[in-house]
Amino acid sequence: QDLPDVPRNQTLILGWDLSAAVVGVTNPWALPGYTHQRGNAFLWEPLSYYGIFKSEEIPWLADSMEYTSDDFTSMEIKLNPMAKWSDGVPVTSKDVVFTFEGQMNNQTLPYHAAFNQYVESVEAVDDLTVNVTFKIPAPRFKFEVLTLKFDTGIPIVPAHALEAQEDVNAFPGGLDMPHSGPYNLVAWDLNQKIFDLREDWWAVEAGRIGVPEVKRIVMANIGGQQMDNIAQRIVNNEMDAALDMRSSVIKSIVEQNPMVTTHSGDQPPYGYLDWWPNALWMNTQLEPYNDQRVRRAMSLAINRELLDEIIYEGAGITTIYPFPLYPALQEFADSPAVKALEEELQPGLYDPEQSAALMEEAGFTMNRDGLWEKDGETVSAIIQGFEQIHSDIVPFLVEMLRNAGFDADVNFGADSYQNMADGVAGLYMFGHGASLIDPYAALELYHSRYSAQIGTSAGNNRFSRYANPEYDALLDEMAPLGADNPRFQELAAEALGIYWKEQIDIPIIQWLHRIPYNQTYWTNWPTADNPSLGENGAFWAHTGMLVVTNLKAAQ
Amino acid sequence: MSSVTLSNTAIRQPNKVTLFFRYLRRNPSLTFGLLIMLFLVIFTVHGLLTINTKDAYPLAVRPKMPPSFQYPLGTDFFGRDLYAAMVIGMWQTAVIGVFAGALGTIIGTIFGFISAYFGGFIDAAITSICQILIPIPAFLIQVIIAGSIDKRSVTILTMAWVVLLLAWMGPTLVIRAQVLSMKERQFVSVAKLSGMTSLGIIFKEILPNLLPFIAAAFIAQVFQAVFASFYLAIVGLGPVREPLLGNTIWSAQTQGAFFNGWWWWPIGPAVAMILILGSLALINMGMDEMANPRIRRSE
Amino acid sequence: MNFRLLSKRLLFLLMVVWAASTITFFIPRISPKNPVRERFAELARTGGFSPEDLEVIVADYSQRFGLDKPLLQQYGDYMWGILRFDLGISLNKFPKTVMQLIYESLPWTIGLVFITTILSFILGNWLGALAAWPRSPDWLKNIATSFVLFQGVPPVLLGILLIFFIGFKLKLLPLGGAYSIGTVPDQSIGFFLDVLRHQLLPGIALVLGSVGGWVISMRGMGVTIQGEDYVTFAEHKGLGPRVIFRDYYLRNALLPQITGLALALGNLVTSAIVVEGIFALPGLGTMLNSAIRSNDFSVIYGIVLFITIGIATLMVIVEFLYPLLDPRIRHQ
Amino acid sequence: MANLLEFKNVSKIYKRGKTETVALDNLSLTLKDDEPTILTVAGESGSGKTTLAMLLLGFIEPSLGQIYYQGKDISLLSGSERMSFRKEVQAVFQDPFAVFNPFYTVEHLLEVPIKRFKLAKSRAETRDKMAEALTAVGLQPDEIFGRFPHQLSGGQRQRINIARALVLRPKILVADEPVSMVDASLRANILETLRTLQRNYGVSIVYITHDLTTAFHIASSIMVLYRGSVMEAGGVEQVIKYPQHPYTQLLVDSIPWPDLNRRWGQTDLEPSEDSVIGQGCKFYARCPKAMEVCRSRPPLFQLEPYQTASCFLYQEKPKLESEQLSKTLPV
Amino acid sequence: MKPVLKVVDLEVSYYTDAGRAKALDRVNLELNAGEKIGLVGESGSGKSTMALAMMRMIKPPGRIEHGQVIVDGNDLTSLSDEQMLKARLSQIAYIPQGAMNSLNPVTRIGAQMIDAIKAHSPNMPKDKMRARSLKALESVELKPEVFRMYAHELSGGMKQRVCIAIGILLEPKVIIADEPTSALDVVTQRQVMETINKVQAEIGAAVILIGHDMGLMAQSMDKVAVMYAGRLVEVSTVKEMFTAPKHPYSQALIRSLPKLDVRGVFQGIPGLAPSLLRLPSGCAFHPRCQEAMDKCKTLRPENQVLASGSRVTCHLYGEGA
Ligand SMILES: Nc1ncnc2c1ncn2[C@@H]1O[C@H](COP(=O)(O)OP(=O)(O)OP(=O)(O)O)[C@@H](O)[C@H]1O
Ligand SMILES: Nc1ncnc2c1ncn2[C@@H]1O[C@H](COP(=O)(O)OP(=O)(O)OP(=O)(O)O)[C@@H](O)[C@H]1O
Ligand SMILES: [Mg+2]
Ligand SMILES: [Mg+2]
Repeated sequence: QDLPDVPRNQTLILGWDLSAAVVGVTNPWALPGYTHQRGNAFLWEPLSYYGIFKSEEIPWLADSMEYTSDDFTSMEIKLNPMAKWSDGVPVTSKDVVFTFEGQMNNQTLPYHAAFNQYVESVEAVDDLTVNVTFKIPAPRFKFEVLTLKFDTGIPIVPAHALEAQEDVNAFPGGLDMPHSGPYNLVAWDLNQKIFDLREDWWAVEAGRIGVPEVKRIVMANIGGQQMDNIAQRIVNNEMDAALDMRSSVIKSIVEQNPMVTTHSGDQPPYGYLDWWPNALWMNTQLEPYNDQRVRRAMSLAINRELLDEIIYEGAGITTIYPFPLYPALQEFADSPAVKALEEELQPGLYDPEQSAALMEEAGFTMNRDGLWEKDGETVSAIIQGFEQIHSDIVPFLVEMLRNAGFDADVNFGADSYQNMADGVAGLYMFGHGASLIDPYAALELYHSRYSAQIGTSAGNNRFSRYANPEYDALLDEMAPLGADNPRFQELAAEALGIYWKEQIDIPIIQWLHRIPYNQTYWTNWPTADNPSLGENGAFWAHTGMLVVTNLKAAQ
Repeated sequence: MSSVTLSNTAIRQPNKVTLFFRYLRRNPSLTFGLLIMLFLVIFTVHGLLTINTKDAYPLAVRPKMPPSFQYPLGTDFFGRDLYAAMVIGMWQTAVIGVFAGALGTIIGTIFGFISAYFGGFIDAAITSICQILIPIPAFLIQVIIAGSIDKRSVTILTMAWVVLLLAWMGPTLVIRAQVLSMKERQFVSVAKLSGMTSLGIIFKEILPNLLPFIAAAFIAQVFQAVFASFYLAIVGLGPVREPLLGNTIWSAQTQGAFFNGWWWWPIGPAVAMILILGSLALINMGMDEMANPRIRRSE
Repeated sequence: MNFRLLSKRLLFLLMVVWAASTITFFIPRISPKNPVRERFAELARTGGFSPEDLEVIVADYSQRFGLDKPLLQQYGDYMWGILRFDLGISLNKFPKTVMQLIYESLPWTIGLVFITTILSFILGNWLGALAAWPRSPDWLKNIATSFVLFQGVPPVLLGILLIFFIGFKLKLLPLGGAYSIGTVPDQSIGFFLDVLRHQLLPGIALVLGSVGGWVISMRGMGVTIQGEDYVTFAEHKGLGPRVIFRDYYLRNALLPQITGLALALGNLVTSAIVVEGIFALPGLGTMLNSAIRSNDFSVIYGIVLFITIGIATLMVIVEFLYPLLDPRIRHQ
Repeated sequence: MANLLEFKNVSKIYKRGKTETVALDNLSLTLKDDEPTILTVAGESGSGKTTLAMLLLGFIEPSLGQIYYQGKDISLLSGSERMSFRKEVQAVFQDPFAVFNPFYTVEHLLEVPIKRFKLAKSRAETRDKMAEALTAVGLQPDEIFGRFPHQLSGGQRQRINIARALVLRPKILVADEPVSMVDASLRANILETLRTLQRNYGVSIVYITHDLTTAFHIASSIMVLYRGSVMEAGGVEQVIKYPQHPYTQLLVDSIPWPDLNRRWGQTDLEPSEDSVIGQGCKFYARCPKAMEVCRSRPPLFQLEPYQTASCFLYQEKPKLESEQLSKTLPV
Repeated sequence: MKPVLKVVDLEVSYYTDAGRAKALDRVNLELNAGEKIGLVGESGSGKSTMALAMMRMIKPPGRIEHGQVIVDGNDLTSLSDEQMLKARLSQIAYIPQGAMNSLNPVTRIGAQMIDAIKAHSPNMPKDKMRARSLKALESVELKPEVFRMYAHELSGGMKQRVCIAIGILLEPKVIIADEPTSALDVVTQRQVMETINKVQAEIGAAVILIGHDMGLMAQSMDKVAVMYAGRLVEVSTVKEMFTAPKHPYSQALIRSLPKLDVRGVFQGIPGLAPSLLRLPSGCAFHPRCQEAMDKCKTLRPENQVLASGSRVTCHLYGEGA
């Protein structure tokens, strides 16, 4: 392989797990092998991005994307005339239609369900205009599906490259697949992926962004390595950024190398808010979790203050909400209606005595091991979780529950996700990957539409299997409304009240991404003080391309 | 024939205890191994009698404290007293090791005997099964099995079972080889002439002589079991909440203990692990010497 | 010449393959889990899939992976595939086949495991031989014995400690990776040395962790050989200790050790699986590890099978090579 | 006059892969109940002596032919018959150390048969029996009890072994090279004990050895084997003093007599080659007197009433059916 | 004639758990060139120990406590370890007891012979070493092909002869053969003994043949030395030994031998060999001696030369008797 030499000060080195990567798979539709997370996000672009910290849409391939009716049942998309694929072919409405129809017709694609639910038809009006007609009001479709942010949304794929494929799911793509993003993938093995800047990237000409200073991206494999190894390698300037760190570790990194900074500079919590607040979920159809008193008793057993203190250096990270407190949502949380509910229901209360009282009321007795027991059965409270991300917090939750008499334990096994999806009795530590700009998506998780029967699989984030007609009614009324509608806000507060009162799940922590940014070679990382376009700092997220192309060389 | 008094009746062999100690002096690896083992046993037993079991689990004490008089081995990020955690961990490690080791050895011994003593088809079957299974890396199969069982039922004992599953072939082959050679020894023929039955010969004539081999196999099995349980813990297939040594080391790793300067957290259990496995290896080497008379240092 | 033996060994090989593949085939099927479902459920975590679709997708992929056929037919297909070196398709890394994945990661593991096996064989046997050799000084024997202690240290643990002391504290060797970040692999010496430098710590961890086994068995072997009459007779011949050590003692003691080589390799592979991870070496071990963690069952079974067959084949090869080294066996 | 033990055309063939070893070739032999005798089976290494012993003890089964004990095929004995066969056919083995189980003290060797064959009713009686037997072979019981085999000398061990046979009062005792591991001065003692056994207790002894000097002294008859076949048989004095078969001559000639007047013979010592002709005389390749006719298998020829040889040098002598072999063995 | 071998006051002990065992107790022996002496005695009397001591091959827990071994005027006990290596095989050669296992199973016979030559004359050209080895093989009547063979391809007798060939490679002054034939059957035994006699005649070395088969001694030795409990109790010519043994133990030994003319008479030696750990006081043989006198129980007899030329260690002879 002949690659030109690129000096270190024009090279960006990112540490990421490539060992699980599928070498050569770049086609976003090659599923399940494809993921945008391992650098493929540098290849693919959406109609628009969303800058969460500025609450701003960032138009990209599309110059505009507007609902053309008040009830959110139609939409017009206008493409940027300069947008081009890497092989020179222009990006046209044909590609958009191909992408949308692909999702509608191909049920193995991840957004098939959403398209199926909302989209009636897609139509290319001319080369740069696409009209979308929805079956039902789809006020959030544009944001949820067509806009890339964090890990959700869809990129536009090149019709001319995929049309020819017999099975678009089995076509790997390879290094040469035409793409619209700024970098070419020039080398890929299990150790590293090398991306070189494409001089003819349309977005510069189109004025979307300045000429990127990062000429080469090397994504280096750190898969399997212990976090403190990686931390040390960052401290040693081997890498410019890497995966998000545990809170205890990031503090040491910043202390050991002053050139390393974080979203919050050198102050806790050293990270930015992710969209994935974690809760202890439970299958509300199963004994004893079908009893609100038990759920509430568990919540009362969790000492959030202690968690903040021990794990997060006193940074207030624990939460009582099922959604992340991004600007718009923070506003909602601070609204008088919500505040009043919080005052009344005390969702974050830690009170072991009240917890015990509730358990006794629910018919449990304390056995000799100090565990609640009913009919000879203790409360099966094995927390399903994921070692890599939960190994710091879950052991504490287990112990807090145990101290309150719940027979808790932990399962970090490879089967933990399925146990959640299958609704196996127990607790599931999992995020609410839903709301970003309004609370609807998070609250909708508890709609009885998703209250799958026991024995069938509950999908992503619908582990509660909760059913409550009153609640459904609120949600149904909210669905066609835009978030800025006052009625929407009113209904949302009411639904949140039910969520708290019923203790559908137990919200625990806001999710933070603590990414070390090494400024030895590169500056202008997106931080709280320098929000850039408002994108989050994760280079592996869909918006990673924006992070990279905005960096400035330090030397 | 006249019988003159034997002059060598007068020679007194030193008593058994003296001989044992002298033997230990000649076999430093066994001695060293036994001493470490003895120390570990005392540590664990003493610990079990004095600690509060709860201290071995999170939120029991002030977290992240370096070793001090109050917490001789320090405390970890989760607020476990590492001394208590070590004691419980050693105990659990011992349970897994001894359980899997003992069962593996017993099964191996039984199969080895059956195979060697009855020969023919049974022998061919057992040996081929062993030979066929041996190239299969036990750990990988353990991973598959451990990954396939319902995690809610994983306890220390399930772990031992998983370890055991592919642990019996080694002893089987060793014992079989020994019985085969033993079987050709003349005292077995003599026992037959003395009217002993097959079972009698197995249990009364051959088995006692195999004790050193069985003991050596047992030690080797315990070694394998402890090792396997450590690896399973590392790939996250063990009972995670329990303070098994492997779990403690691994959780220290995942919390970046070294990087954060909490060196005492992984070091304690790591040293314990090294001591346990190291002493077993040394004892194994020493036993090797007993099992193999050629190596046995002359008396 | 040895046609009978050859066919017997081949049969053995087939039996091993059969046993290993049967185990890997049936264990997951006895368990109540559905690997495909589990995999997609996992995938759904990153967003998008709806529960209604999940079952459809699962059905679709079950068909792709042939999981909807009767068990016996699946078993037959699986066996037939194995005979054609086809280990199936990765669930996680679809559309890649398991064989492709193995080929990608194999070089790293082979490099690491083969070299460390050979090194630890040489070092361990050398030390074991010296430990048993009555003339070697006590300090040498003690060193040899202390290596036995190392055998008690799981290589991962050694790896962790080595990284900490040599990588973190002394900064002597790289902390991980297969080669320096950003270099483009080529055939140059420089690249080779770079790779070697990166393999050093994991290599040391593996070697240290496996040397002890050889020391123990070689020492036993050595003491046995040393008591043999031909060694004594060699002394009577007036040969110097060096010659006796090399030609009479070591050679004879070493021979039986060679038969253990293939199995030792197997054990090392086990260790390597865990060690590779902490050094971020993208070998089979890392591949297996990520497969374990992502429920990629077909890759797990593929790798297990591949390693097993590899070891069994090596055993047979060693068995065939052995007579070249030991004239006694050649004769039979 | 019942036949105590009878070999009827017994052959033992070991198969290992493709190679077959004929360890014993069509041997017929009878030992009588009422005529205790000492029969020497002699021959060089690999001639089938141990095989004969093993067959006799019922440890291995003949490939061809039958072995009868008191008229019953020993492979078909019923439970109680088997028990008495076990008791009545006993052995003393070559290596006096290997017969002891190193795990036990030496009296284990005596205790087990007493218990198994219910020879004593109480512990005390068991002990008495053991003491009696030990005394009979010239050992002091209290010196022996409680010791481990390695704490005794070879001679003591060998005599305990014989004491074991004494306890059981067998009818037949197979002694497979009982003195080859024992040094010269002990040899005499042990052989004397054996002979006492035969004389005083009426035990028939099959004495297996390659040492013709001791055979000459202890036995009444001798059978010389070579590669599983009988070369020469007859009265011991006759055969050793006047060997007729070239093989026996070679053997006898090679005996290093501790006698200055009798020097080693001058018979040529051809190196033994493995080129045996399948059907011919087994000694053909090494025989200095080999003839054309030796390419076929020689039968036994009766030379004297108590001497027979399987050699064509004597083809003018009357043939002897192999079943008749025992007739030429004096008691 | 000047003796080619002189053993003076050689004493060896083994230090065991049960105490110190004096395996060789002040042994003296002289041997002339070309002389063949048989060393007999009960098992454990110290025969092999004596041979090993002469080779300086006693290993722990054994130790040469005392004494000299003089070969051709050189005192072996005063040599450095290096020099002793050279002396082995070239001055004094040892043919081991178990020839069955004395050859390296994995190297060719030839290589093992060349090894031995190389150790002593490292600069000798290859072909000369080879020629010498072949000559040695020839003198033990082995075919030259044996040079390229492995031990397992040879029969017991052939192996024993290879060992002899190695023993004579460098034409030593003294050859010690430790029970070279006890594992062989009579025919092979005779072949091997004839070979030893032949090569001994060729190179004119003195031979010490260890064994307990008196027959063998009678058939091929010039002298016999009888060992009892670590002491040489009698050294006589073969003729003297078989016709008029002096020491009561020798007498008993000779009496116990089977004779061709009188069948069926056994005469063993009563009692048992004493343990070296706890030797009887005085003469070690006294508990078994039929002629024991009072002083035998207390006084250790000294070695003396009789008029017949025999050396005896017994109170029956000498001034007091
Ligand atoms: N179990 C066996 N399998 C195969 N061949 C055997 C077996 N036992 C003995 N033989 C062969 O049978 C032949 C006779 O053996 P046997 O042991 O009876 O001889 P022997 O006369 O007792 O010899 P030795 O004097 O060496 O004890 C030999 O060629 C031997 O190799
Ligand atoms: N390595 C040793 N350790 C302790 N004692 C030993 C050792 N080697 C020999 N002995 C003792 O020294 C004495 C003499 O042994 P040696 O081997 O010289 O006897 P031997 O006359 O050659 O006997 P054999 O005829 O059995 O070969 C014996 O009592 C023996 O037990
Ligand atoms: Mg035999
Ligand atoms: Mg000896």
